[in-house]
Amino acid sequence: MTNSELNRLKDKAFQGFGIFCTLIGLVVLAIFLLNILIDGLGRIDWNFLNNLPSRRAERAGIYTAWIGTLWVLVLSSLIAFPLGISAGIYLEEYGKKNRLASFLEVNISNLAGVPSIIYGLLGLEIFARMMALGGSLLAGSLTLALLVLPIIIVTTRESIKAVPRSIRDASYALGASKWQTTWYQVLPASFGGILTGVILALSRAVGEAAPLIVIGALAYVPFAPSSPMDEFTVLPIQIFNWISRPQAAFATNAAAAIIILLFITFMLNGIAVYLRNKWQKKVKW
Amino acid sequence: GPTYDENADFTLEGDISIDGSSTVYPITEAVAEEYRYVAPNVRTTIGVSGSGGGFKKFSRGEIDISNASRSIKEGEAEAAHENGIDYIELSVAYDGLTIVVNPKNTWAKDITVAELKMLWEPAAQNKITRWNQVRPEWPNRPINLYGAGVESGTYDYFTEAIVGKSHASRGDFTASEDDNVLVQGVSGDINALGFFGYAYYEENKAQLKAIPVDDEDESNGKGPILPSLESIKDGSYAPLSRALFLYVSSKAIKKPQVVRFMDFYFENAGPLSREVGFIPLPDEKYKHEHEKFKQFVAKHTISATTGGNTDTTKIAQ
Amino acid sequence: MRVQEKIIEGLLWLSAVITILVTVGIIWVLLSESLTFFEEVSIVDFLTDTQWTPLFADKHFGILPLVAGTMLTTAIAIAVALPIGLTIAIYLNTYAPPAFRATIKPMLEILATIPTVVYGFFALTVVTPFLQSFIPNLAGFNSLSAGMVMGIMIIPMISSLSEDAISAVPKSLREGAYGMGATKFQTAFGVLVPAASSGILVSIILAISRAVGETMLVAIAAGQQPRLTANPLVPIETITTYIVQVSLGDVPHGSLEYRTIFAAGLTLFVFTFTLNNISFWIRKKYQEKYD
Amino acid sequence: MSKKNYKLEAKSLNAYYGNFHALKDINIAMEEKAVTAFIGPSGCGKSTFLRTLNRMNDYIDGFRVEGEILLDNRDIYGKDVRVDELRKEVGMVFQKPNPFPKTIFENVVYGLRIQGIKDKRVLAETAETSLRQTALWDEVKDKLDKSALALSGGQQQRLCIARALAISPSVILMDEPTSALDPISTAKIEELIYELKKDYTIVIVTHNMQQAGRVSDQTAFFYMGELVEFSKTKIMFTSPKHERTQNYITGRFG
Amino acid sequence: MSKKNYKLEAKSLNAYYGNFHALKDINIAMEEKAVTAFIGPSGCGKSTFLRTLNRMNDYIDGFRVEGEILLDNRDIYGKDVRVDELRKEVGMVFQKPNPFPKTIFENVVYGLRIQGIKDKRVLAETAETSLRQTALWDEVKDKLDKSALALSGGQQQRLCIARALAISPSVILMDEPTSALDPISTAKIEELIYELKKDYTIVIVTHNMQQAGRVSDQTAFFYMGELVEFSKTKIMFTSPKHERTQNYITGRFG
Ligand SMILES: Nc1ncnc2c1ncn2[C@@H]1O[C@H](COP(=O)(O)OP(=O)(O)OP(=O)(O)O)[C@@H](O)[C@H]1O
Ligand SMILES: Nc1ncnc2c1ncn2[C@@H]1O[C@H](COP(=O)(O)OP(=O)(O)OP(=O)(O)O)[C@@H](O)[C@H]1O
Ligand SMILES: [Mg+2]
Ligand SMILES: [Mg+2]
Ligand SMILES: O=P([O-])([O-])[O-]
Repeated sequence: MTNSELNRLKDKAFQGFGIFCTLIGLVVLAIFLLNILIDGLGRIDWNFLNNLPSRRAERAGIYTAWIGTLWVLVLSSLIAFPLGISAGIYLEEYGKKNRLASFLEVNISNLAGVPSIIYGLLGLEIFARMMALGGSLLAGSLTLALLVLPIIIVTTRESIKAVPRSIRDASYALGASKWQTTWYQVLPASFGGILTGVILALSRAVGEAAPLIVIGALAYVPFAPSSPMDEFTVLPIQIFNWISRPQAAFATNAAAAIIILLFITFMLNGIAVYLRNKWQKKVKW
Repeated sequence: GPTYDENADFTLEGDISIDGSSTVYPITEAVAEEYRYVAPNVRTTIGVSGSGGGFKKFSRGEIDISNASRSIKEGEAEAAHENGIDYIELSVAYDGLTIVVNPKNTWAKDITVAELKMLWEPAAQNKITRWNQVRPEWPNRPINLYGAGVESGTYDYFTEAIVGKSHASRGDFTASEDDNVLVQGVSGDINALGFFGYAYYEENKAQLKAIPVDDEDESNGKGPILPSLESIKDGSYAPLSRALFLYVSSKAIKKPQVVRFMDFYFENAGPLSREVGFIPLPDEKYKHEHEKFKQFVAKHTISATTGGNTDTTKIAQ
Repeated sequence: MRVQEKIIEGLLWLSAVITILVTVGIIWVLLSESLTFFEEVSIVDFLTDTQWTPLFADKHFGILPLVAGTMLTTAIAIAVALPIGLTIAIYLNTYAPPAFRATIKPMLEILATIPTVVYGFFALTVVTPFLQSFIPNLAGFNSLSAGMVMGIMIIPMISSLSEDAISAVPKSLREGAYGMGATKFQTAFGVLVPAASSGILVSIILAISRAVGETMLVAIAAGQQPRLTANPLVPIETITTYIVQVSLGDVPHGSLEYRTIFAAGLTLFVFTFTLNNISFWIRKKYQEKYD
Repeated sequence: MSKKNYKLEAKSLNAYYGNFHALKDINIAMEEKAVTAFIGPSGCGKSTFLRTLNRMNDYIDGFRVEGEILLDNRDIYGKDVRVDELRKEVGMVFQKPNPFPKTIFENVVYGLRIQGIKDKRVLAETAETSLRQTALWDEVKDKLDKSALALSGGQQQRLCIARALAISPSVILMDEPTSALDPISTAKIEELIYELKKDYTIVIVTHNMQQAGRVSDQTAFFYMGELVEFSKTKIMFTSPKHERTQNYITGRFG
Repeated sequence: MSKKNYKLEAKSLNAYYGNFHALKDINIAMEEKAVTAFIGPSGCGKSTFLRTLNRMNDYIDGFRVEGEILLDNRDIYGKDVRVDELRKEVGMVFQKPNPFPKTIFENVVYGLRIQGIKDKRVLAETAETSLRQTALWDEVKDKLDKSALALSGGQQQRLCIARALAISPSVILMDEPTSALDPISTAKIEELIYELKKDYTIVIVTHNMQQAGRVSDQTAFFYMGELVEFSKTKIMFTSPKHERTQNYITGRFG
């Protein structure tokens, strides 16, 4: 009887602990966001978005950083999306279940787990040095493109897999070729899922600083890049730079820039979730 | 978009690339930032690779101007000449290497050069790890060291002045080219002791405590001396005061935006170096350095005339 | 028409095969630079020397201090994330109402989407000062606060993946235990967790791999001083931080310094590669078991 | 119904999954140390009813019961009843054998372990007794420390019964315990049920009319959530009162 | 077999899924503009055979055929045959209606579009003709630009037939086209099949004996991969040659 009571006690205790742990995660998240909001929200204004970097915290802005971020997003999308989606299509629709296919699968799962800084080293040696792109936007975008490639491939495969066999059958039966079937039926039907993956990939890319630092992106770039060969900085690097300045006013700037960065990240994730839900609701096979 | 000075020269275009000393960085950054209002279409980038890193790039011709907190070394100079680069050294401000501890540190009120040597020399590595090993009155608690990275002029200067041999020190300390990291380290660590340029101390006085240094040499001031405007200027803050330099290459001055930048530098270095926490040179010294630069420019324009294509020379004249 | 099909298939094939090139590229870059490095530095020194001072006059090339720093932050992160993450997984799976689980899981996953510089800022400006209020000896840069914040960051990796694994345990086992009079607690720890152990293990390994490769957080908050220590209160340096630190100085190509970051990178890669492969292998095996 | 003492009784029992009314006003009383069979077409509520007898449905979202279920005249849905205690009294065997992925020994003594019994001798003795009761002892005594998953389906099911017996319940609920088994294993289990009813009250859900006929003393026929007929098995199978029962038993529908 | 000209013929056809021998030495000849029904118990190979008739099984890993299938006396597994051309000749309708998640109009003209036909007039005309043929025109003519997924199951299936007709095949294969539909929709489709056989050769797989009886001219009975019997539907349903056929048709097994 005492044993049984003890068991029930343990059960209750663990339930309490479970709630506690779940809340810890959320509470820390809340404290964290609140802290940053309190620190940085007051600093955000039109000038902050529009000013060039400065030695004076009050005068410094994130103009070059967010333009750089935008450039990097666009360029790496242009590189990674076609590649990643094509590779996903190949693996799901074309790749026979042979040695190569299973090797590719292991390989992609491995790439997904390679730390981002290693991609930085790859970019440094191949893009920055061998291809002599230096610390340019193009070198950075290529590096980030490779970094997010596995994410795009995996989500593309998942969403293609979700397209029912019957749609492919119907298309083949009407005389469509494999590519026609893929292009006219499979891709449109899996578009939502692919887009979700692509946006998640973007939200990953937008927060990366380490690989860009390795390839040599600079902190003090007092002009907005205007071509892929220009030097650049991005929001996370600007934040890193401000964080490492000891003066409190720069910490305020960092908090403000973090709010902008988080806003972008959350917005991208929000769009992804929204698209996923919308697509799931709309397409019921 | 950003706003500009009313006299801004929009016709001036092109890049200026600067790299090198983190100590000099704040002045050059300030100058570059002000220069932006004057020449909005010139793109100035400033890296922070340390004086050594800067010279490496400078002698390969990768950058126009090198910030330096020490003079160029023989090897570096040779490398530059091999690459056909002539250069000029220009002083821009004075600095006093400052020894700092955490403000909560109540025991370290001064320190001698001998103690610093004992603490920083290579033999100290993994041996001198507690405060009371440096001076027995100090508490028995760990000592965490923060100092300039090995590519930096500060490191060279410090090891030379304290240890007695350039580039020789213990290796178990937080070494960063970025002095901000050091400031942050010391300001957050009660057991810390660090050194870096005076400007970084000035900027972050609230989070740091400078300790006076005694070189036990009565000839240049008695007892422990704190770095300050006066003690650095009058040389009593020995052996840790020094001059800061810019190196400009002969190739760079072919670019009008660089020449204009240097002119602007000397016109404004006094107030700006004060603003960011350095000790300005006397006015006549700035004039002198500016003159030196002008002669350097003239020399290279003339040598281009005699040795080069006549057509372009005529236009230049 | 047929030719076009072939060309398209070829292009798609090429895109897929590029992923192999990426891997080959990574391995080649790391190896070729490291090989030159090991011509100058003996591999025995690299693996056994207890000092890492490649930039100083008295050069030592022992990777151990960097590895120790990496292990220390990882261990702290896992020590935080494992109990919390696993508890959350079990709680959400066996105790929480389904509607609650459905909202909480994605909310927790937000933690994993926040850029890591942001966590670095948090560790440095909030957690460290907070911890210093009762650990006066805590240095401004330290592995304790970096590790703890990293632990928070990887909670969702463990909680989500483990919850998936626990959900995949056949319902009949759960009912078997309940039918014997087991409490939820006993069912969870006596039956579900052991049965889902491979999935949980995978989640832990992936979390470790993530922690080992994490860069900005530790670069900001854990310090830049390579030292062979298990003391979480002092500044240390991880492999990733070293690479960032050297990169910030903009290293000249071809120097020994330049090569050290590749040797460090190779070490890091070997770790994460091994971990990822173990988890891939467990996952494959585990799938077969339930099929 | 007479004022006799029954082991298990349901009184005006209604059960719902959300809005779906799964059991409609069930009244039934089962005798001690007898085998009661539940039969009826798929989806008629047999399992639902069986699982309310040890409150296994408690964990299903939206499930609720009205009315009473009396075990030894005590309402098992009463406020002071503890589910874990109840389950020790009312054991359960499922359709698919569900041994835990542990050793054979650990499976048998699982119920004791969770009660906190640690005495090795007690555990070993109980394990042997239970395994002997299920005629499994001779087959497994040399591999008690091997995984239970390595046993055949029939052996696994007998192990699950042994596991249920080890905590000495007085009632054993079985939900189609042989439907996943081959005929030989089925025969063994049926034999076992016959043995067990000397000491236990057994309730068994089955789709197999022959099985119901062979093992049970009384049979309850459910249809669409209602208890259509409940009587001695012999009577039900020879002269059912309702036409539906007749049709179902002779295989004309379901 | 006489030297008559058949639309579709299989000669010594064997088919395998890996090692599994799914079709065993099938010999059959189907007449033009007639409806042939395939019947037989689940898993006997009806669908497999139907799908070899337009090589839909080509994409299944490990599937292979031996023997010949002649369409208008030409082996469709011949080297010079192009699958896409073949499929334009031999249309197919599936068990579950599978419209594309596009508009009704785009569904009907899909076959034309992939042939590269862009002329709006041609597309519109073909769409109308096909939809009229399947008696769908009046029901959908006002919502051609609405999603096909919004149609009822029966309408969707007729849309799928219209889609197949739009590329003017000469043969239409139907794999249990009504099994997912309600009786009224089923009746409409059967009616449609009756209409279509004026112009098309139709092969239909069905589990519904009544349907086979109603719509087909000839019936083939398969059993475990073999073609047991093939004859005029009337004859098969009144005096089957084999006992198995008899048993199957009267519902005694399968
Ligand atoms: N978890 C649930 N949620 C909602 N409805 C349920 C649930 N479980 C069972 N039902 C419904 O309750 C009714 C009775 O189900 P039950 O499982 O008791 O039938 P059964 O007689 O045991 O059938 P079978 O012979 O197939 O096991 C069925 O209509 C079923 O769909
Ligand atoms: N893709 C496949 N791989 C392996 N075997 C298959 C595959 N498709 C079908 N089979 C096997 O081939 C045999 C014939 O299958 P088929 O689908 O042709 O039967 P069917 O007569 O159409 O049955 P049903 O009436 O259920 O549709 C079956 O035993 C089936 O298991
Ligand atoms: Mg310096
Ligand atoms: Mg420096
Ligand atoms: O000024 P330094 O960065 O060279 O020390």
